[in-house]
Amino acid sequence: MIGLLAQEAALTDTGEWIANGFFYAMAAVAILGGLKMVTTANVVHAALYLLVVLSAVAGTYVILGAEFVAVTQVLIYLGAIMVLLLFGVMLTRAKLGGEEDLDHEQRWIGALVAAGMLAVMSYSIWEAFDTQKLPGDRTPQLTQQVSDEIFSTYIVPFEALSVLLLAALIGAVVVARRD
Amino acid sequence: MFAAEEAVANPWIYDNVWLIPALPAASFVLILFFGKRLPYKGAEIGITALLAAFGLALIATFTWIGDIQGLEESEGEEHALVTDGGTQTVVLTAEAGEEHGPARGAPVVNEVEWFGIGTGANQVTLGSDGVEAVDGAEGEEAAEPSSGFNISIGTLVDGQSVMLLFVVTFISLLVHVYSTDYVNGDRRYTHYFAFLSLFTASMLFMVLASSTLQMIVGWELVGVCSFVLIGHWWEEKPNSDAALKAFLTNRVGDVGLLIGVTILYFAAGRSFSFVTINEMAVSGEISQNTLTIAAVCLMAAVMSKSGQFILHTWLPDAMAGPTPVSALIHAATMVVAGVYMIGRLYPVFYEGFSIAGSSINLMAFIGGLTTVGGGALAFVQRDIKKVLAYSTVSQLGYMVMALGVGAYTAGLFHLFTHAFFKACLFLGAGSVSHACHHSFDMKADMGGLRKYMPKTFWTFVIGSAALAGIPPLAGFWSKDEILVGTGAFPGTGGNGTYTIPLIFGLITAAMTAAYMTRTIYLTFFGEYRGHGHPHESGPRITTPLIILAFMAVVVGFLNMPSGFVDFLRLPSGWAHLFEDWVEPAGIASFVGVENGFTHAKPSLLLAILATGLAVGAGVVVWRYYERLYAKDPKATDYVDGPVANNELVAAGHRVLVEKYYLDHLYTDVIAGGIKGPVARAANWFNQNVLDGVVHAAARSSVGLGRFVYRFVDQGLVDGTVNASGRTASESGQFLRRVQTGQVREYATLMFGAAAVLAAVFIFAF
Amino acid sequence: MTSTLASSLAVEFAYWQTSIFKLAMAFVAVLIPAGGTVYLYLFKMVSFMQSRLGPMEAGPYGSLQLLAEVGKSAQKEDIVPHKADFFVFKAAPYVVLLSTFLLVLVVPFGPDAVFADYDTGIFFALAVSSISVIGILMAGWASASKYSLLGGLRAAGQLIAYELPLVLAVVGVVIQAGTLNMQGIVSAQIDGEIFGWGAIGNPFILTQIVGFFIFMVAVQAELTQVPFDMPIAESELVSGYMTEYSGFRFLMFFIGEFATANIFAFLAAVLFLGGWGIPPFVADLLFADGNYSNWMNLVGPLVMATKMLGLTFIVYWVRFTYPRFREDQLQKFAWKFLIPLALANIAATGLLKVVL
Amino acid sequence: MFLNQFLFLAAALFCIGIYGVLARRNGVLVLMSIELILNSVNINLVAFGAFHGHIGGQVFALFVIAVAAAEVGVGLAIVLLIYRNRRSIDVAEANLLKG
Repeated sequence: MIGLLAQEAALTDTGEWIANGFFYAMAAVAILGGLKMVTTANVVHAALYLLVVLSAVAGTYVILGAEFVAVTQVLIYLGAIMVLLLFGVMLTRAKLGGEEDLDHEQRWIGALVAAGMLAVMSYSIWEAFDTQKLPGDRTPQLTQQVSDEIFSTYIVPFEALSVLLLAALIGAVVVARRD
Repeated sequence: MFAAEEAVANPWIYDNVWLIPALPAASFVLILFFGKRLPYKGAEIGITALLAAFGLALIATFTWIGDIQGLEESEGEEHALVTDGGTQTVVLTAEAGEEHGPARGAPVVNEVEWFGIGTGANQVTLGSDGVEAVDGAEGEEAAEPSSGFNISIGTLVDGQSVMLLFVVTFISLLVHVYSTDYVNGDRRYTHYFAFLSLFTASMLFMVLASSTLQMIVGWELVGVCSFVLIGHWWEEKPNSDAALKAFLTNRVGDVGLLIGVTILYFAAGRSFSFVTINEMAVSGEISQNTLTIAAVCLMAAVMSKSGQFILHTWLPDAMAGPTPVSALIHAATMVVAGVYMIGRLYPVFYEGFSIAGSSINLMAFIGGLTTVGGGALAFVQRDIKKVLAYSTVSQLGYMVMALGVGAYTAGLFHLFTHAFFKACLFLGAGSVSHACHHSFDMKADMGGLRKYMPKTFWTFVIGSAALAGIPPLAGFWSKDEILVGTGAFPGTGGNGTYTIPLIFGLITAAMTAAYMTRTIYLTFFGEYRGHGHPHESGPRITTPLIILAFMAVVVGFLNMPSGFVDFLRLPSGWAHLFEDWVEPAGIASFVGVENGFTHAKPSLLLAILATGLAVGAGVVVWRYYERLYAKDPKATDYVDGPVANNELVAAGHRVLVEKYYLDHLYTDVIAGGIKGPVARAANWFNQNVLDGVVHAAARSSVGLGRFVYRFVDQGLVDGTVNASGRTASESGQFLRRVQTGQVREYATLMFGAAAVLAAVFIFAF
Repeated sequence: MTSTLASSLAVEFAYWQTSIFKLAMAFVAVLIPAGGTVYLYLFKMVSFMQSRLGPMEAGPYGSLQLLAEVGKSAQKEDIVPHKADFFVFKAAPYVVLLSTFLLVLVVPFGPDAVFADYDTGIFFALAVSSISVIGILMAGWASASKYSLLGGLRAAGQLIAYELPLVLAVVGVVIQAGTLNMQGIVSAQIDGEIFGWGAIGNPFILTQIVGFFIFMVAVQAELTQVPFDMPIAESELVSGYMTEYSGFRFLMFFIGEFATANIFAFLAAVLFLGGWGIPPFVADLLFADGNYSNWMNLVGPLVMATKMLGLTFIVYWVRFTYPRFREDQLQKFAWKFLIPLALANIAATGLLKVVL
Repeated sequence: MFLNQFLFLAAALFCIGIYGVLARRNGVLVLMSIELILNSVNINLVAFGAFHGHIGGQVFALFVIAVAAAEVGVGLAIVLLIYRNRRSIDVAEANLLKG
């Protein structure tokens, strides 16, 4: 709901700060949710935190005027992928309370590597784009524009993608068969 | 579609001719999904769809004929109608045919753009250089064909495609009806009908294709369907082998097809359109050499699809499928695809092989070879279906030969007549085997059947007589026209003097009559040699037989020479109707060009000669078998006679039985031969050259080694080696711990290294 | 919605005022129809079908029965099972309800009477409708009860299976209308013509009758209404994922279920019955050109309500008529019948769209 | 609004995802972390698309979402298979690559 307000607000001249505020809220939610996701001791909780992160990311798409991508994110990620993951979690007997051995004992190496990457990336992002601004007019792009682009310029990747999905479908069935 | 706005209204059927392939295609889907639940297991859907498609094909045929008659009356200039989406342009072809008698209908092309790459959306491409917009509205949008990559999908209606629409829907309808009895109770009854429908749909799709690309789609679909249907009873190994063989042999030719189409695409200024390619080939815009290469490549496709020597081997094996499928494959759909393609791109072949004025070319030669070679093989078969299969090979060779000598109409006319009597013969063979407990062996399980199944017998005899070219049945007219078309017989004057094809043709005429007589004798005369009691088949089998036999009698009269018509005092309009209807403007347009092909003049003498040969050969064979079975009524093999007594004949017989050793050539010599000698050569090289070198090196090094051992090795080297060995071993032991097999740790290393590398790049440069 | 109001009252509303008004109206649009249909159909219609009177005590003809039920539920103790995952258990009903409220956002009730007129309207609706599955899975898992977990898993399997035909059925409409926008779909139907005859527009139920059938069946399954109520199945799973819930949280699930039924009926009305539109010839008779838009903003919600009542009637009618599917039949029906049928429908629609 | 805002968010999510992949033992959790990484890539794609006023960014974000769906399908199938064979989805136990 707030995201929708923010998107409408962003279209007005005075609404920039709303959009900014909304973005920082979303970013905070996403990062906190992400951190909780990788540290929590409960698999289902992790999945739910991921859900929160994905919703927040959908919110940032809305700010960027990518309405169709945002809705697709909700439909595919929240509606399909997350349900599938939760399904998988439950099928593999997730315990109700926490589990101790979810993390590797040498996770500090992972943390070190991740922190190192973050440092390098932040530095290079800052060097490269400094204070460059996004265009002021972020009117949501029409679905038709997206579809026109997919079915003209990107028709070949699109077709390749359909083949990939088919292969994944068959692959998943073959891998998970019970015989 | 947009009938109201059209400048020149096409007849409804021309715009909606796509319905004809769409109906069987829809039937395929419906049968697949709902077939098993229906009272007749899906057969009713197929038959209904085919009935509707046949009705539409009839409408198309009569509309087309009406157009031709109208054009003939008005003697107007010819124009091609090119419809594009909704608007239409009338095209005046440059070569309007005043010089060559009545103008004929030009192809009606209906195209919608399927998709384009690299051009703006909605760009319309009329892929024809000779196209000149009269309508004006769309004229500017007729983009250069070279600006990007557009694929149109559409239909092309002309005499040739209308003729095949009629034949395919007609035969397929009869085959559907026939199959309801013949495969009754089969475990994959529903699937059988589904694929029968799809087979028909793909063939119709190919027939109506307006571009080479579309034709390839249809061509491959036909191939896939034939694969499925030939292997219908795939549980038995030979059947699935036959299906694979058909499919793989066809792939060989498909390579040629793809290359040929690609060459033509670029040669014709990036166009797949038949009309464009043909017009450019005729007008000389594509160089002779290009056309020759393209024609040779396409010829490979024809050889595989239409069973020409030396790629014909799959065709007799394809008899493994159910008999109605064989009928459909041989009469109407698959094997005529190649012949149809030659006709469709005839200018390419005509120019590419310089058919006019020469006396032999690749196409005529392959056709002639096939017709004689296939005919000879038919003599030694025991399987009635194989006789017919080799007969088909032979007759296809006839058609290709006809097209090769420039007798275009004669070739297509033979395709037309052959469809009816060959379908009749195949279905008859099916009926016979139905009676003889599903055996096809003429010698072991048949004989004397004329008493038990008179309807099958008489229709089979009519079909055989038509095939053998006994006047006045259908085969006579078309075969005679081909013989005349070679132009080698005195006084006929065709496009060249093709003496060798004429001789081949005459030999085949005699052979055809001979092996068909043999077949009839073995099947229907003498005493019954099988077991059980044969009986006449049911009405769903005999009715199609009777219809087809009737057609085999009458269709020949569609193309009587005018001399004959005058002789019988018939209306002069009855002469060469087929020629008027089928010969398209694309071909007609270059009849007027210098050195273009002309129609040969029929010769009574040649007709009498060919008929005499056929009758003579038939009589000789008849006498032979009569005497053979007089000695032993139950003979199932050659008890006596030249094969048993004469070494030379026996050798020839062996060659024929082994099918010219072609299968051995492919499996043993080519496939086996490549791997065998290569392996042997490698072995020899290994044994002699490499080993020799190694041995020599070894001997010399042993000497050297002894020397070195004493002085260098023991002292200096050993110490170093041992030290380095220990180092390697210990460092390996250490590094082994890195290789934990944990994907996670590899990922850690990877990401860590990436971070470090990135940092190095950022800060160092 | 508010712009008309503003222009007629000659008042400028601030952005936040508009937003709050919309939020309030969203509650109205969800809760009033839910209460109405529950009383009308769940209490009364089914009683009449079964030859009894139904609730008669609270209010005239028992019309206040629903308030009584709400009051009863609200004062019950909010029990959380001992071993349950406290937070997830409590949050699950809200997720289900959130999906319901997000759904109503894009439903147009008039030319301007819409909460958010998104370019991707129907797509958005389908996307948020799938969120409720997550709430159900959360409820099923967090209850620490075998019945709940089984119910949750069954629900998830069923909702995944029927989400597909639901989406695919809509695709046919989208192809025909040429837009994902709900207003666009409505106006495509109002302005449409049937072979040049435009008196009743072109409600897509005529051309998309197959899509309508698939949509309604899938809706029935998405709502876990009776022929598809394996996840709840009282006789084997007590009450499925809702087993451990009581009091107000149970009520929220209840509201979520029945309000979603109404909103799916709204969606079906928009997709197949012309939405808020009335047949053009009636509109021509009733409203002069200038006033059409204003009038429709008032009449539109009533029209929508009427169509919704008709469609929910079908849902409840089926619910009280048919016996329950078996689990394998249920899955088979979705994967082997509905989805191929929906795909065939899409193929046919696409083909006809290109050809015609 | 700055472009950097989005890029930093994406970088943060990316690194969190990497930490998840490196630190978690549970196969499903690793899959989830990969989803996080893919999402951060999507943010970048969409942000750059908006930055350059080009819609291709969105198109590729859509492609990535579709690929993610395929990835989860196959990934979960593998995890389920491991679970069925070993009664555990600890990725640390799947170490047949061990040298």
